[in-house]
Formats: sequence, C-alpha cells, structure tokens
Amino acid sequence: MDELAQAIRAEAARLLAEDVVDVVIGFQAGSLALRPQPAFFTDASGVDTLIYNGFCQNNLATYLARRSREERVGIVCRGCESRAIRVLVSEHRHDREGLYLIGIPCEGIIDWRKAEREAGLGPGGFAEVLSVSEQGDEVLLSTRRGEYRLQRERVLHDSCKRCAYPDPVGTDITLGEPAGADAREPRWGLVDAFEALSPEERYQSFVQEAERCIRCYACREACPMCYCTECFVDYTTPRWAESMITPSGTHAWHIIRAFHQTGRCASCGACERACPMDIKMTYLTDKLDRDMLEQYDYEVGAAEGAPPPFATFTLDDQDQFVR
Amino acid sequence: MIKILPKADLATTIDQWRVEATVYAPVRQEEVVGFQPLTGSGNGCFTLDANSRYPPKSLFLPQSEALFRVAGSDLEPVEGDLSERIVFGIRPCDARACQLLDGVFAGTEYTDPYWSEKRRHTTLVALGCTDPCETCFCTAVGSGPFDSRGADVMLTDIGEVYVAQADTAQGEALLSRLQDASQEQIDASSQAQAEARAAMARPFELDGIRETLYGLFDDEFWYDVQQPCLGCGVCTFLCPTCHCFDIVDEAQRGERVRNWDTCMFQIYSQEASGHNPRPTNVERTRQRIMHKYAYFGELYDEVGCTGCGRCVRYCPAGIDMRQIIRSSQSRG
Amino acid sequence: MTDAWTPRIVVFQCQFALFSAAEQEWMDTQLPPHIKLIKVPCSGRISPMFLLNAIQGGVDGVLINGCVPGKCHFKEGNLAAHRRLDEFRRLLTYLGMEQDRVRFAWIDVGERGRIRRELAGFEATLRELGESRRLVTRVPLAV
Amino acid sequence: MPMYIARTAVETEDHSLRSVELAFQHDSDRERFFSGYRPGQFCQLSIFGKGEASFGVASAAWEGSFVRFTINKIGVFTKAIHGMQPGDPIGMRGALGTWYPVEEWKGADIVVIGGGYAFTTLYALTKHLLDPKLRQEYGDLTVIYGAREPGLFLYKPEMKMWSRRDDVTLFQTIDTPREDWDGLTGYVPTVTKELAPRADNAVAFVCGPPVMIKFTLPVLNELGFPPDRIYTSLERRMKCGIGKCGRCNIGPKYVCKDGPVFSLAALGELPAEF
Repeated sequence: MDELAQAIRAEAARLLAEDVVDVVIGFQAGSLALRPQPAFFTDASGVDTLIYNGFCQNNLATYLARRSREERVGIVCRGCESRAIRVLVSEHRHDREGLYLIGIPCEGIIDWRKAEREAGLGPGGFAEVLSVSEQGDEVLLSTRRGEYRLQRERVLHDSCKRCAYPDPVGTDITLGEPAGADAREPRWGLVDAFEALSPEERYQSFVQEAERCIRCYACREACPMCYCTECFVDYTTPRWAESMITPSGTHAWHIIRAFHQTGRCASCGACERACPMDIKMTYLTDKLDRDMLEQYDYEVGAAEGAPPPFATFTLDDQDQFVR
Repeated sequence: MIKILPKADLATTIDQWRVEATVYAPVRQEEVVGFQPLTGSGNGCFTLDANSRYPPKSLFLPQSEALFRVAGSDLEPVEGDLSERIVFGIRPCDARACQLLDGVFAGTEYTDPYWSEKRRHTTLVALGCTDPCETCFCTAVGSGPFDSRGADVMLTDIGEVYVAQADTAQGEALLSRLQDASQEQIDASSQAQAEARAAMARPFELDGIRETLYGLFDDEFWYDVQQPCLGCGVCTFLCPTCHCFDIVDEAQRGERVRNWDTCMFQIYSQEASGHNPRPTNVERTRQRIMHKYAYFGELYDEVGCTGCGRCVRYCPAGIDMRQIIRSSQSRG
Repeated sequence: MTDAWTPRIVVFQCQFALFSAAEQEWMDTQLPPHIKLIKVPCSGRISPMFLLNAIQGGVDGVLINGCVPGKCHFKEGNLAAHRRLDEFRRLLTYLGMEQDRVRFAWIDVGERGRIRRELAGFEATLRELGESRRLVTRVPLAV
Repeated sequence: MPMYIARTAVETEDHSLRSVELAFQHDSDRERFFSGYRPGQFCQLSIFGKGEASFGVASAAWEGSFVRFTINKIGVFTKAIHGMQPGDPIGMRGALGTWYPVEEWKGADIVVIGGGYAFTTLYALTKHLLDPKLRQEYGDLTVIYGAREPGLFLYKPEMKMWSRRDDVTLFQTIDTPREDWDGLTGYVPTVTKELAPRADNAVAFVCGPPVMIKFTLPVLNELGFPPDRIYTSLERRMKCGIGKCGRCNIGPKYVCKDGPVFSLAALGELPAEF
C-alpha cells in the first residue's frame, strides 16, 4: 500500500509541477486513525501529506460536481470512482478534457465501524486506535490497550465485497498492479436474498431500515450522482415527500433517491458509509442496476459513451409493452 | 444528597420508577444506541456502555413536532405527551446541552412552551463517564465527564455500586428511598471522577476563541476547512446543542409542524427572492462553527458545544471540530 | 373486507390517448366516484413521484393510459414513460407492493371501448388483491 | 391573532405586487397591536396549509384601524395571499422586531431612501412622520425613492399627494431614462449623491435590495452622515420571528429579534455577513 501511496504522490506532484492540473483530489490522514480525509492539493510541494490506504472511504468523484468546471482536476480514482466520473462526464457535469484520472486498483474499502466492532472497540470499548496498518490479508489496529489483528475480508465494506470493477476504467494513468475482477461475494447476492423473501417480509424489512433515518441527507451529499441544484425532497410545490420524520417522508426519500440513480449508480456504497445511522439501502440501487443489465444490457460507466437506458428509447421496446 | 444505587438493585429500582413515570434509557438496536422508553424490566433492556448516537435533545425538541392542528376554521393545540419522564443514563455532555438549550428556549424574553413543559416533567439521571471516548472533549469546552449542570442526579460508577448525587429537588425526590452513601464510597467516587478527568486529552484551550474566530471572519481559513465538507446534516442533527428548526405546514395532515433544520443546507437561509446571504458551503461552515464558539457565547456566556464528539465521530468526510478550533488558533 | 368495498383507482391519462371525443367525454364526466382521472399532456409527463404519491396516499390501483409505441404526439414520450414507470413499478414490487396495482393501457386508434374494458378488468383485479396496505403511509389529500 | 382581509389592491403594472389591508377580528387585538406597533416592524402572516412568512408593515398607525402589507408574488405563500379576497381569514403575529427609532431624533431632518418593493416600511415611516400631530416635531423630510421603471412604484396615489405637499420633498427615480418619464433617472446611490441631502442634524433611513444598500451606505458616509445616524432594515429568511429557530442571525444578533432595523453603527460591530 505504501508503494502505491508513493506512486500517487509522485504523479500528483508531477501534475501540479508541470501545470497539467490546478488541483489534485486525493486523501490525507484525518485526525482519527481510521478516518482518512478527502484532501485537495494545489501545490506540488504540499503532496507529502497525500496518503492512500484501505480506510479511504469517500467517493472522490462527489467533489467534482462541487468544483468549477473551469478547474483542471486531477483525481485519484478506483473502479467505482472512475465509473461515476464516466457518468458525470456523459451528463456534462465536467468536461473529460479538464480531468486527469489517476487510476489505482482497489482491494476493497475497510469499514471502520466493522473494524472497531471486530476488535471489540468502538463506543463502548472506548479505546483509541492510535495507528493502523495493512499487512496482506490482515489489518492491524494498535491502541493503548494493545494490538488487534483483523482479517481484512471480515471487515470489508459490504458493497466492496460484491464489487465487479475494482480496477479503474478510462484513466489517464493507472498505478499499481490490477486487482482483478473476482468479486468476493455474488454480485447480486443482496438482491437475490431480498427477492427470496415474501412481499410482506420485504416490506417490513424496508420499513424497519427506514425507521432509523434522520433525514440528514448524508447519503445524498456523499453520492457523486446527487448533484441537483434543488432536490425533490426540498420541493414545496408540490411537496413530494413529507417534511417530517415520518414513515411516509422517509420512505419517499429512500425510494425516489434510489430510483433517481437508475442507470447511474456505480455501486460504490458511499451512501451507506456516510450514513450516521447505519442504514443499509444499497439493495435498492443494486436491484435497479441488475434490472438495467438484464433489460437493456447496460452497465453503469462500463463502456465509454454508452447511452444511458432512461435517455434512449427505441421502437424495439414495443415487445415489452405488454398491455 | 449522596446516595448509593447498587448495580444489583438497578433493575428493581428502575421498575419502581416505572410505576410513576416513563423511564427512558439507552437501548441498542442493531449497532445503534438511542434513548427509548423501557417497556420491559431487567438489565438486558438497556445498554450503558455507549452513549446514544441520536442526541437526547429529541426528548424535548423532537425532530418533528406538531405545533397545532387545524380543524375546520379553528386551531387546535396538539396534545403533547406530558407524562412524568425519567431519563436514565444520559451522559453529562447531553444533560449539559439541555441546560444550554434552556437558555435558548426558556431563558429569554420568549419562552418556548413546547420545550419548557417537557423539561419540567422530566428528571435527568446522568451517568458520569469513568472511561471517556477517544472523540470526547468535554473538558476542553469548560465541562467535564462528571459535570452535573443540567442533570438532576449524577451517577458515578465505583464498581459494585453507583454513587448517586442529587443536585435538584427533583433528583432528591427520586433518590429519597435509596440508602445513604458512606464516606468511603463518596471518596471512591471523587477519586474515580478525578481520574477520568485527568485521563482526558485536552485538544485546545478556549482562551480568546471568540476574538480568534472574529478575526478570521473573512479569512481563507473557512474555505480551507470546508473543502472536504459534503454539506450534509450529520454534524448538526447529531449535535446535542444544535437547535435550529424549520416551520412547515403539512397541509395533508392539517398540522403546522416544526422540524430540525440545519445551517449546513443551502436552502436553510435561501430567501424567497432567490437571494441567499450564505450562498456557499464556506459561509455555512463558518456559521456552524462561529455559532457554537463565538455567537452562542455572546448570547449566553457559554460555548455552545459540550464536547460530546458525535460530529467528530460520524462526519462522513472525517472533519474534526477539535482540529478546526486548533487550526483557527494557530492561524489567528 | 366486505362486499361494499370498492377499490380506489387513479387514472393518469395522456390527453391524446383516447382519440375519440365521445370516449373522452365519458372519461371526463361519467367516471364513478371511486375513479379519479388526472389528465396529463403526455404519458411522458407522468413522474414516478406521481405514482408513489398515489400509492402512499392509499390508492388501490394506478392505471397509466397512453398511446401505443410509434403514435405518441411528442414522438417518444410514451416510450420514455414506459421504460421509467415499468422500472419504478418493479422497484415498488420489490418493496412489497403487489405488481398488479400499477397497470398500463396503451391504446391505439380505433380501439373503441378499450378504456372501459381496461377499467373494468383492472377493478376486478384490484378486488381480488383487496385493499392496498403496503407503502400506504401518507394522509391522503381530501379531494 | 385572527385577522381578515379588508381590501386588496394591485400596486404595480406587472401585477407582481399587491397590497392587502388586514382588519382585526377582535377589538382587543387591535388595541394591543396599535399600542405597540412602530414603523419598521414586521409581522408574521399565516395561511394554514401554505405556511407563515414575515412581511414589513406598510401603514402607519394613525391611518386607520387596518394593517397594510405589500406582497410580491414569489412563492407558495405569497401566491396564496394574492389569491385572497376581502373577507378571507388570515393569521398574524406581531408586530415583531425593532423599528426606525425616529422618536430618538426629534428636531432632526429626516432623509428616507428606498428602492424597489422594499419601500414598504419606509412608506410606513414617512406616513408616520406626516401625522399632523407629529410633523412639526421634526425638521425637513426628504424621500428618495427608486424603482426599475415607473410602473413599479408603489402607492402611486399617495406619491402623487406627497409630491404636491410642501412638508415633504419627494424624489422619485427610475433606473434608465424613458420617454414617458420626466422625473429623475439613475440608480438610487448615484441620485442620492447628486441630491446630496444636508447631513448636519439629519438622520437617514435606508431600505432596499442588498445591492442598493451596499452602494448607498458609502455615499451617505461621504455626505457626512455618521454611522449612528444611518439606519437600515435587513432581510433574512425567518421562521419563528422570536430568535429561536436560528437562521436569521448576523453574528450573535438575530435579525428577527434584534432587528430588522439596525443602525450602521450597530452593524459595524457585527461580522460582515450582509
């Protein structure tokens, strides 16, 4: 991992020094050992603080829509980020020419909450994780109470276990060795398991999950695809989703939010990682992703310039007009 | 008044309380701890090893609350639940947050009846923190792991028993049936408190913070600190002292409601004309920090942060309030 | 459920879909009270949020009525609508709603009487399904 | 308090602004309101199902037992008000906030500077000063009032009367010259500079769109108005009106409770967030 971080640093420094880009978006150490922070480098001499490890949990593509289109941006991207960027470019959120994609292979993002739990820490264990290191299949947490060795596989983020695209696509440069496309778990495992439930069980499961929602919209803000100037939940004329913390309001939020991602979601799982209440909703976007693949043979961001399914309609659809 | 509450008697004591009041305690659902009314008895019903993730201010300022209802052409008050409540296991930072919010809702020329009535009918039994969390910084903001301001009772864990100190009439009434603490137990509790306090890191000092922040008002500083910020509401919604709300008519329900709102959202200060005095995340971030560390102090002479650390722990972009204060001081 | 129960139906109708003035007249004035007609400029205007609002508000069935492929007044509004709404129906079904609560009727020129048959058939289906329950969470707007 | 619409009138040619005069359903409310109301204050108007919003009062107490508001059709709530008819009920909270403190400036000359539809509370102020019982307690009364075009001036009949009176000097200006306009042209700050009202022993009251305020204040400074003799009224999105819901603060001050009227001297002590 350290080698990879070195390589990113060198590339970032080169891009800035040669004035290829105005800013490089990457990661730096956060104040908590398990929480590296997105960072913005504008000066080649400042890249020493750039890091990369398995705890880098944000989808950096999110920051593209927040920055000026005039800015030339270098961005560290894994598979999910690179696919998200393809969609953003196809939606004209940024010009591809203004971007420089520093591709890196991804071994899967480590879920800090799982790591804490696995080590028996977290709020309740109350031990400070002083440093982390990744050693092959193991993750080492050192705390003032001693060291904890965790199996990497056990603490990976759920979405990453189902990931079919750990390697970036359409990059300007790709660093490191390819991670290979062996998903650790069946890609549609979550959808299959959910569909195996009865309709009532499915509904109850959704209701229970939504119950914890506090409508902070961290899922929206963490998502590279949620860049609308005015979100449908904020509309007052008409009010599509009840403003209150009610089943009606939160259900509408989660259903429509997911649906707006149809054919756009890169399955990065940033929404789940951002959620302060541990709400799991990727089974919704996974379902939509699978449908798009089955119905229209469409994979988000997999091919350059492929028209998104909801923007193309052909008379061939006729066969599907069942009634 | 200092009493003891043996851990072995905890469940029965809570059962006794439940006869006369609804008892709220931290309950773990999945991995998320939150305050819930206890419906069963026994120690297994609640968890004391972690603070609630969702702030208990919601017991007094619910995230959504109907203010009144419209029936035909008349306005009807909404019957709030004003039964007696005991909140068991609230942490000192959150109890203190309630005290700070009393300043906002009950201390000025306008008293908020919705908040105040609920407060009046509630007894807070706080559990001091003998083992504070890595993200806790209560001592830095003028509080501490056994700060009893805002609480009616403060419990100190000394092993087999909790030493229970009542600071208010409400607290004394609640503890009246318990046994007095021995001098030995009182000493043990003082020692546990001192040890916890001493063990806590002190990430910054508050001296001159107001002047520092005012001095940085137009500084690039805010642009720098807000860059990773996603503009979501995690920090403010989980914050025990954030009190901003929105008032909305839910016509279909026939209710005027207030919902928590957050200065981090773009629409928060957006005027009908389209003008927005805080147009970007830079102004909004500045507002959040300065409200807590500068403006709040001018209004109520206290820092509007109790150091609970929720915003630090759950920020999806890893932004750390302590770090912001520290860098403001090194920059200013 | 008693025999007296009648399913509540919302029809989102493309204003061009019926082609016959007489049928439109019937739709506009003669529909029984348990069927609510909402006319839209094109089936492409029907947002998934319309559907969700209807379902959350306790409607038992939603009929989406548009032109057949190739005959859209706006060329391909119906094609867009179909892709989107069909997928949305699939999502709601995934979350426990009975799939048959949302029905499409793409009506061609000359299919006189089809809309009545569709409504009757839909009503029969909904009677079998019974009252809508899942996802019904919103206080309905008094109409 | 429950009110009802007594009268409505379209104010501007583009129909975007409409004045509504509200009357009290209960006499006790009326007495309570007028015992406290001062020009510059605002009220929260409330239509159930549409919400609540704050509006500056656009009438003086001595005008009669109604309260007037002039409202721009801009959102859900204001659209609903525009659709209301005489007799319709409406809720009102107020009057809230601070006022233009003219009572502190007896004997002084008064300069009123307004732009666009923010003229509402300044109208209330001017009208208040024109109360025959009060007028002689003040010196010269000058009003500078700008609008984008002639059709967008508010209270046209009243303006016509003011322009004929000798106890008030009214200057109306539009942004760009037009054939059907023989009055002043130019933006308010420029016109103010040209007219150069005397500053010694004068107090200025300014209200208008943010950009107008921004450029007018330096002009007044140049003309010799010290910050404690310039008052302005600010606008913010408000919800509660009583300093609890948070959003309208400028530094530690809440515009709803500690404002909307501030002296420039007071604003100078606050962070520059306006």
